[in-house]
Amino acid sequence: MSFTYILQTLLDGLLMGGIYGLVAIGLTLIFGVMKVINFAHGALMMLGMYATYWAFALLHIDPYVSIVITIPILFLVGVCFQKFLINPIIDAPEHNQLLLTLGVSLFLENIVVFLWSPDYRVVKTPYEFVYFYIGDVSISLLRLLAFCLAMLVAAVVYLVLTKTDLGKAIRASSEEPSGALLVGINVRRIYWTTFGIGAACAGVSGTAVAPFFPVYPTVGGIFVITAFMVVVLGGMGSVIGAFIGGLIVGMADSVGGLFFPGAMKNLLSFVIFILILLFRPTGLFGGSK
Amino acid sequence: MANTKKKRGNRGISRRDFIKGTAAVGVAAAVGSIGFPNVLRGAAPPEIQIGNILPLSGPLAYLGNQLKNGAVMAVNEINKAGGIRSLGGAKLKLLDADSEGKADLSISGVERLDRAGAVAIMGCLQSAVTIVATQVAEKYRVPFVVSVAVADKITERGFKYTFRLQPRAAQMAPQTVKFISDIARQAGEKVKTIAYIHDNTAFGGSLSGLVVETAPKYGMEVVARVPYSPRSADVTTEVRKIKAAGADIVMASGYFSDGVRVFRAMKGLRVRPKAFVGCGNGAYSDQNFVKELGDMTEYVMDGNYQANPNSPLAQKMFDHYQALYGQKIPPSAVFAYEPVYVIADALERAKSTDREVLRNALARTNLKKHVLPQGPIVFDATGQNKNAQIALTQVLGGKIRVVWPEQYAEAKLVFPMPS
Amino acid sequence: MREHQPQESCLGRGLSWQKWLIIGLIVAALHFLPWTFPPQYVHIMIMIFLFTIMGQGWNILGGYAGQFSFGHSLFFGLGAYTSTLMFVHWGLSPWIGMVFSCFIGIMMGLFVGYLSFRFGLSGPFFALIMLAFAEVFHMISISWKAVGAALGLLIPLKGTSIALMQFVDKKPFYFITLWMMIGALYLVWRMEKTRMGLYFLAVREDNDAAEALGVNTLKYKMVAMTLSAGLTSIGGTIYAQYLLYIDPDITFGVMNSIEILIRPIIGGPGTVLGPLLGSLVLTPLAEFTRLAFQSYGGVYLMIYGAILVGVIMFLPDGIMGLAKRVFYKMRKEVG
Amino acid sequence: MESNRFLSVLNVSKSFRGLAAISNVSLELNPGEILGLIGPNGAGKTTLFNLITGFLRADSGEIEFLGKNLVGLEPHQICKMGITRTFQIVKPFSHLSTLENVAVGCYNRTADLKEAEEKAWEIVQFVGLNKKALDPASSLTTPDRKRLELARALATVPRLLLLDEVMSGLNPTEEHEIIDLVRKIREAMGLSDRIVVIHHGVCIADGDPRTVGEDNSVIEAYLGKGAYLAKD
Repeated sequence: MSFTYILQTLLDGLLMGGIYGLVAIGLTLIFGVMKVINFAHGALMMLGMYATYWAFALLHIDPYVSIVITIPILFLVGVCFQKFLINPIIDAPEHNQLLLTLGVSLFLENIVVFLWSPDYRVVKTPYEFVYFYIGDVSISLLRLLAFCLAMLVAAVVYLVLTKTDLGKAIRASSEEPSGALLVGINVRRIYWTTFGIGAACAGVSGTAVAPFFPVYPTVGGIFVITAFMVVVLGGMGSVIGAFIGGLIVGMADSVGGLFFPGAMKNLLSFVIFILILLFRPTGLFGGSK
Repeated sequence: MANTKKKRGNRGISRRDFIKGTAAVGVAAAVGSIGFPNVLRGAAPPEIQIGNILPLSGPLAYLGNQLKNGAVMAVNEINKAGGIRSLGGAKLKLLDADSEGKADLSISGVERLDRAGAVAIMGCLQSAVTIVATQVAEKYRVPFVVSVAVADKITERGFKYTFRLQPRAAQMAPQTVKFISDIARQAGEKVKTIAYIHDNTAFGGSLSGLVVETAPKYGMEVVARVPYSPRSADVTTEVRKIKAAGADIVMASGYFSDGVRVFRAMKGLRVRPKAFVGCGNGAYSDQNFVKELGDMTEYVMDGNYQANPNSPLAQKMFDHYQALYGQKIPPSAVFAYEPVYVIADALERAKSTDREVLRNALARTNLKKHVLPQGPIVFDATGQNKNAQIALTQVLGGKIRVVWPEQYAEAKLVFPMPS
Repeated sequence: MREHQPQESCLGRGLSWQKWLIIGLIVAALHFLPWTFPPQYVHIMIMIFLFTIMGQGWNILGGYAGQFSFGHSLFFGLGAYTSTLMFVHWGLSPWIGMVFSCFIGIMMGLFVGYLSFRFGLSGPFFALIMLAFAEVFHMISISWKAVGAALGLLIPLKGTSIALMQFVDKKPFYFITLWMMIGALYLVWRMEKTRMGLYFLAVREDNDAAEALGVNTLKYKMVAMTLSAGLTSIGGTIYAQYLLYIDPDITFGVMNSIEILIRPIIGGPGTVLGPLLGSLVLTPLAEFTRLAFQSYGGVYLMIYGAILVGVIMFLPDGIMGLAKRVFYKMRKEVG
Repeated sequence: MESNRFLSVLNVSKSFRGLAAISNVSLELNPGEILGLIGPNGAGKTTLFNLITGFLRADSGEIEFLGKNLVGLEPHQICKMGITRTFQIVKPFSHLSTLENVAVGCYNRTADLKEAEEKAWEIVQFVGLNKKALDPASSLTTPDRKRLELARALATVPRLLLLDEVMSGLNPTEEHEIIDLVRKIREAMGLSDRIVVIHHGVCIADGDPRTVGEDNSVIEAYLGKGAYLAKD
């Protein structure tokens, strides 16, 4: 096993990890503010992929440009999801919320099967096979773009959370909902806004992978469990944690692939996940509550 | 020019899909209330019913529906041509059962079809589901003609009522290896090493195992055997192992979605063997693979169950499917199409809809007119199509063509792949 | 002094002889059913009974003790694999295999349970760690040759034999599952009346308050885990014998965990009859919607999802919760 | 031979993330007395309760009950030894009936269903919840929940009862009802009173039990904050 090979493996993992991080940011945001584990996150991501696909197939829009369509659509979906489904049961036990999102996920996946058939669809870009080489180490342009998109979204979400009034209100509602209510923050509005932002993040991650990943109704399932691991790893509610957690899981999967074949390659990240749950359930970047 | 034309065609279909699908909501809402099962009624059917268990929903619904299309087409053709003559022109009727790809659901599926009076059942695409379904069919003594399911186990259990047309894993994998050595010899190329990337399901696992076993007989060696999980998001690491192996031939097995992903990764990482050869690859024999990925799929080969392009019957089938569904018939649909004819042939000879008589007729099948690239369809004692043979296809000029064995070839193969 | 105390015990909830009679009649009627029902309905009944057994297993831990497991397929899979491997390799009777399955399931449950509860995992964190363990076993079973890897394991059919738990006919399975289900229901019903049963509920409702009142919450969670894992593992063994085939997806798959937990949730978590009611509603519903809408791919699962959402939103305590509310209201109006 | 020292807390400290919640608190409690522990919000009363009952582990110091060290024991073990607490924010088992709530406490001393049920009825009667005995706890009003909290604690047959802010969230009339109930408990147990004031995690006063014990308004004041009731 040469040095280049290991370097390449780490780089592959890093790039994929960016995507995991992006999926997880939305998830962690929703969890952080509403304490809801959103099982439908993968389905939202899938909707993002379909939005990109249809924009590409019908309107001939470049997949990366299509985020201008994906973001508002998914934001709206997220807002409706929160307002009509999550909000009425916001005080219910956590597992009921988890099951609700599971139901929504089943519903969304299968309405897509019904509407657009279960066919696999592929978004094809002219720059699909552009690769950069640094020595023997190669980098796919698509993955690099996806990674950059992930970084960009992470940065934007982070800045919104830390620098804007909205962000401050979100963080206040996350840490002390009743306190936030007292200082005049419309917590309900914050809830649906946050859910909208979370869903939009899922949508963007769908857009980011669509150019190199087939689009089909149950595609979200591939990402959603990984996203849970990332969220726990990074600390529930921590945006930076989610992004770095994503990179860690991406690299763990990649390195795991060197040692274990097939499905076993995820074993490494699962072991990390279990250990984190046990010894540091607040995650690597969450406060020790 | 040609290129832009192709693209427009592609997009046109997409738009049609979109509108068709979206409009279907309204229709379904209307039809849904009426569409309740009349399967449960009617003890003495005016038609001869044939059950068809397939994953019509769930992750493999895409393939399940292809198979359904093939079977439906065959039934319609037979009915149009006058039905089963020895039974007074009785018409065939297909009864669907959705397995969702789950083995336990196939149990109730077989039972329902048995109850509904199906004379025979076809199915089920996935080996696991088929293994369970044939078991239940055996119990109820319903003849079961396996359309697609590769696992050897299916016909190795001494079942009396299970028949299979499709070449099983133990036929498919060695034949593919043999064909590789044949074409290499013909081209005067030295092929010594194989790298095999496959999904870790029953499907890829058994095929790759057999290739590892048979390769040495033809002077070849599998230098890398890399399984991947169809559920994992990233297969780059696995593909790198294949690249690192630097083998003469890269073989691949898998379903469509992961097949596409793996192939894209291989192209991206510039894996450059003398040939990409699939073995029962869900992607490489699917015209959508070529349509979606375009030029890069040129010269990709696949050892797979196929129709025989030189058979006049197959030509008719091609045209018919093209007219109905706007594309070339995928091989999986061929193997849902032909069983209907095999059952019809047995019914003609049995002159009865009694399952026992039909079973015996099926066991004595010797069908010479068919669409497959093989000799007559004859079942051995286990119920396996004795002469089942795969064909090697290659993407040539954007079309998937049968190129080997020579007597079935419709185009001249290109080997090794020009770089 | 205790003028408000009714005659009947309020904690014990003993049944009047009339109720016993009704139950007896229903059970007796169930014994005639397989002769009058066509086999595919008998199959549905077997599935109802089987999933009631496993749902009851989940219910003890998730419904009563309030530890929401999202990975009960772990026990199901261990149960199915243990007895099957023993049968395939050593020809051991599945009845004995079932005992081993139960044992292995319990050991695994105690292991995961001790890790999680000792480290104070609860709520979504416990749900996720169960999911993670089930996934790890899914991975192992899919990759490990000795347990059949992705090909799964086929149980050779050797004809009707009670000792081998193999029957050409469905009726024996009907009775096995029926009586096991009755056993599971009885077990939980009895449990509900004991200190242990009340302690489970106390742990579910408020862990700290229970501790403060002298409940060894760790111990009782472990006890709940033991019962739960054991019952679900037994379900796995029967399922394997019934299907005569297992593979990683139908045993350790995520969807299987969902199938196990969804029934008690819909029927009413933390109630004796919840899992049965949930199964009675969901299993036939799934069968018939699949049948009715099979030409429209996806519709059936869409309905499944919508029902799940509806129940969570409008019947948060399941069907039994609704029944209890109605009953409580009626009692208020009468009394 | 019982030790004179019923409960003794010696130099106990506890800090969270470097912030001292309790530092070097010592107090002693004699059999048969009511000890009022008062201090402003955030003074560390609840933390002290949590330390005594085992919900938190002290960083340093010792806690002894009847000569046995409590540090390191689990809350349920401490309850078994005879120390029961109530919670400032009441924690009823919402889905269980009032009677079942109380029965959980009764089971601390018996595993027998009949015995527990009888005892539970007795206590429900004692705190005046008998009319609501079969209603789910979630349907109780705030003062009734406080009663229930007390009833459950009593059901464990404690030798030392720690009441954490039993009257927070109540209006004056409701407060009086609870005070009456606490008095009833005191009469039934035959107790006398003493006050300890705690501020910023430090003991600042240890009052004379007799003089304050006569004064109803003082009882009112400190019961409003937190109180020990102890019986030998």
